[in-house]
Amino acid sequence: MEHLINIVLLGLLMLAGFAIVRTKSLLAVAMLTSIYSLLSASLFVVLDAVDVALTEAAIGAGISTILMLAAIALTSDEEKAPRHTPLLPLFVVIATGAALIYGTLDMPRFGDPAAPAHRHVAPTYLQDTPTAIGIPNVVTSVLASYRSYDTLGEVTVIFTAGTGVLALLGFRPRRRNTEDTGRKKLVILRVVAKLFFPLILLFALYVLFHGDYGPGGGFQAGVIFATGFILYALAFGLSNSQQLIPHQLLYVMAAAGVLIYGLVGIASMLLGGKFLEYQVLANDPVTGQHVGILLIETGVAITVAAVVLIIYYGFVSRRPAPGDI
Amino acid sequence: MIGLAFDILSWVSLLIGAIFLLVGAIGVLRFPDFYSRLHAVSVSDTMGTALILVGLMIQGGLSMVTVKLLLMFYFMIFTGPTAVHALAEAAIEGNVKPFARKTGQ
Amino acid sequence: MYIVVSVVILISITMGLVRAYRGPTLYDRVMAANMIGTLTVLMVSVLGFLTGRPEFLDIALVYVLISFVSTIAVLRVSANRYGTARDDATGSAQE
Amino acid sequence: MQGPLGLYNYWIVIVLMMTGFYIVIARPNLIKKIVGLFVFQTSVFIFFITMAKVEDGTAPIIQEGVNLYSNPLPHVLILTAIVVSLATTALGLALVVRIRESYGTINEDDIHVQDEAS
Amino acid sequence: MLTENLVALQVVVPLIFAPVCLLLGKSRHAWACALTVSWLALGIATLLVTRVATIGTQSYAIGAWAAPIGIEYRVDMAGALIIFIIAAIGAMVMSYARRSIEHEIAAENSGYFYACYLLCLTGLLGIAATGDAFNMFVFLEISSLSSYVLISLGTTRRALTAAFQYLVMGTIGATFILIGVGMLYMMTGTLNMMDLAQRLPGVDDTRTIRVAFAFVTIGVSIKLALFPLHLWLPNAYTFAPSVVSAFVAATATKVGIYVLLRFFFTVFGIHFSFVAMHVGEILMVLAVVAMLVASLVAIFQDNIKRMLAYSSVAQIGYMILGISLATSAGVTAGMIHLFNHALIKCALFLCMGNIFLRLGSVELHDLRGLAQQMPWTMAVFVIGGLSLIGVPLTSGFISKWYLVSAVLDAGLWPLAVLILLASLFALIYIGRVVEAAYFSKPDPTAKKVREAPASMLIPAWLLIGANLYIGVDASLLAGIARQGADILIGAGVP
Repeated sequence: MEHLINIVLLGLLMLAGFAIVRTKSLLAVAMLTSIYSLLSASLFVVLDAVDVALTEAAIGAGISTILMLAAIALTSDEEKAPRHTPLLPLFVVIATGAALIYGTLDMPRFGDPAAPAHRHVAPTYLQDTPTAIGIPNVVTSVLASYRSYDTLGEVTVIFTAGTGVLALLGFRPRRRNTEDTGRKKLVILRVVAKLFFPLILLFALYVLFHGDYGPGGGFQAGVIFATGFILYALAFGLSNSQQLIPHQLLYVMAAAGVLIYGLVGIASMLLGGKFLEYQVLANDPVTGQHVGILLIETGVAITVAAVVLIIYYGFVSRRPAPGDI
Repeated sequence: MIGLAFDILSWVSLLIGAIFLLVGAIGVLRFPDFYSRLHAVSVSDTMGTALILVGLMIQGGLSMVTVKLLLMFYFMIFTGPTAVHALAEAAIEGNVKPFARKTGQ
Repeated sequence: MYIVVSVVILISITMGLVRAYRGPTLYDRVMAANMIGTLTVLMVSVLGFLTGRPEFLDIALVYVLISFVSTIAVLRVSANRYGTARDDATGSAQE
Repeated sequence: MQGPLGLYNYWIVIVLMMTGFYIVIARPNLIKKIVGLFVFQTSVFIFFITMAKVEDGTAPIIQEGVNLYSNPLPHVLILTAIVVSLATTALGLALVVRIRESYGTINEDDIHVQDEAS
Repeated sequence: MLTENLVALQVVVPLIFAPVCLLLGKSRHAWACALTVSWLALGIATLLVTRVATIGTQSYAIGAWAAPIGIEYRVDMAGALIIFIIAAIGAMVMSYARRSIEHEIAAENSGYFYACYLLCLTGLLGIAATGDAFNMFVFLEISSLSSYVLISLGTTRRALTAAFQYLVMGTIGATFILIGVGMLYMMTGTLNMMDLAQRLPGVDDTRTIRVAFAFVTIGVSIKLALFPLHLWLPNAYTFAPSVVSAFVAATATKVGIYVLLRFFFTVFGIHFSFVAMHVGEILMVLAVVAMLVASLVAIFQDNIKRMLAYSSVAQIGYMILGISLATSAGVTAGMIHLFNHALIKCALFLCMGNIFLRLGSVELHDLRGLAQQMPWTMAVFVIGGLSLIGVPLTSGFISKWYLVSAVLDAGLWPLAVLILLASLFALIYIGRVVEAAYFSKPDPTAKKVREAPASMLIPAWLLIGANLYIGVDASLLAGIARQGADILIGAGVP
């Protein structure tokens, strides 16, 4: 039965992809991209990847789309037709696709439990996580402990993006009252936003600390946290939302998350372990794992939240005219 | 016995909810102009959503799942109409004209 | 029962997707996207019950939030961009 | 599913990947290119998640009474890759905004004409 | 504590100081921070090389999770050599950077610049140190994303389009690598390179592995700008800030070549790569075409940075040619040239930075008669240029010598002729610059310029000094390269 849902979702994805190719209005393309991302997130749920689904929805359908919209607001909406007939690209794409399909022929079948990928390293994670790490969510345990170094790299990547956007777009804090605050028609949105804002932040904390037991973790929490502020900015204007977090604090937060992560690693070195060996952080190895995972997840959340906000503010404050997205 | 009654109740609720969703979607696809389509959306946004969530809540029983569903219900009952309202307003501002029957249309 | 509901939701999503592709105005597309968001939320919740692990409703909660915020965002962009009438029916879906 | 039909998932995913790839290399609009990259990468994520699925398995969150889980490792890899894709999208769009400010266009062909002229 | 964690510290130190650099904000402080960290990294790299030379390959399990379960850092002689050259170039470039950055980059952006530089350094070092295929992808992205930013900070608007083009192509390349790694994982269930090498022979006659090989190769080839996929490189090097051109030209493509070596020899094994997949023949053709065509194109460039960029494409051809022979001598020659070319190109691009600082242009016709005004800078250019051509007593001669003898060993004498032909092209394009700077009458309306400041001359001269030293006595470098090549080739023998 799940096969049916699976096939239908894939078909819908193809439809959305086709629509993205054909549509000329970039705002519409951004909407379709958001749909594409949301559909793939649903597919991830069907395929048991709940953590990934959460992240894809928050990052792909949420933040990426909002950034695309912000970029479109700063540029233009219409796409011109290409000057040349795209024969060469078509050829390249068909050749690449044919190569990939050729490569699938010897792959293990979809869902095959005997596939080598499910036989070699993964069973260790599933078996050892309850005893060695002591948390039920295996994705979190692999992400934050077994392969925590990748996650450090990932935080560094997002930090790089933040630095890059700062370097490219700058960061111009808005002074108050430079924009029209008296939009009567926003009143419903404002009431709802005011109602939701604290709930969203609370929910972000839940996702952060519940990540050991269910889908969630530092990234998702950071993004949800930032989304709360973005909603606030949409309803009340940029300057009002920037009153909530001074931009100097955002810099400090973006750097602090990476530093927390790195320093946990250094600390475990100083305590006689290897880099990021959490066992040495407490007397009991499992407690050490808990402490380490909690610390680094918090670090991740802080950096991600700060960087997403820096990027968003960077785009939106680029706009000279009053009014923000 | 009670369990069966609850099951039937939830199934009925889910089924009616699904019908509302389908009707709304057909409306979105088939209605002739933007504002009437918006009307169709609100059918699935309110009744469809509510009934499906209620059906699931009955299935969930008294547990954390139901609390989450309630929270979702709360969220959706606010966001749906707000979004639709904002949409309608933006459309009016963007000068989308209501449908008027013209010859040949 | 869950399967029936999910199938109905998938059919509805397909209709919404067709509307999002056909337009004709931007607002139609936003409306369709918003509807797809709502439907996805419901489908994820139903799927949780279908697969017997309903504790993953957190995902659905995030979807509600995200789809709301992105709808508002696109409306604010369009409100800032087009003060006046703009129907992109021409040349949007057809090349 | 056995036989070559058991690969249908991968084939559709490859079509999706190539859709994104085509947008990147065939479209002159810079934002469209970024969208293409996004679609391309998202489809690769679907490829990884497909490979992680185990028939009749469930999400890899340990629970009493369940003993068949899907493979958690690709999930972890894709969590990382999603964040990388966000970083790429953000940087790419920032570049597009700057290009628009200094060239007045986001069409690759027009930019090329301006560069040739200077 | 220090010695056993050396490998991790090599990468983690610049990583941790990147956010610190961002927080310092002010140009001076950020520069001081980046400079200290670069020299620290060079110090660690020196210790690491000696350690690898005395004790042997260093393996480090991060988080104390043993290899296929956790991520492993694994540095053998080849990796240590790459780490050393990256760190050395980093230290030189940072010593040089302050004046040049003050001149070319707005003050409010310089904090971001130094942070991005450290991130780029982190990424490159991480790629060279890691023994895990996916971890390599992550660090590849760190270095790529930061280099897009660094390039986009160039002085003209074309830097933006160059960075965008690089971003699009680089991301396609990275995604190809990701697809390839995914297929490898699918067929073997592991991501660790040594473990992959052990488990691949069992499945290496499947179509999936062949396609995975092709995708990884194409993806890496985009990153290292192998001939038909080099389109991003000339613009990126031309319009980037001088310091960035020097740093990226000397390191990024080199790391790409190292990744290619790792995959060909360590992961897939020499037998699969070169016998089953015939990658040697394909690469050889591409390398020769790159050498000849890119050198020829370089002759017709009037912007000297662009000329050097095309020359880089050609020089990458030399390195790939050595690797494509798949012999110990060939890989040794490739690695020696990789090292030497990093020294040469860094010095030449630093030289361009000096000229740009004083003259505000690197167009050939603006350089007429410059040798009298900036003798020390032009002397760097001449020696670097001679080295690029391959004149005896320079390091370029050493690499050409090893390369030609490797080619002759393999019995491919026509290739040796082509190498000499490409060197002739190099003679022409370097000659054009020398002719303009030394033997042309300066434009009477041109402004008089001073010699570049000492802080910018000394690093360039240090690089030239190293270059000349290798030209005289290459035994140390050749020994290390030979050892690295033997490990690579030996690892692939089933």
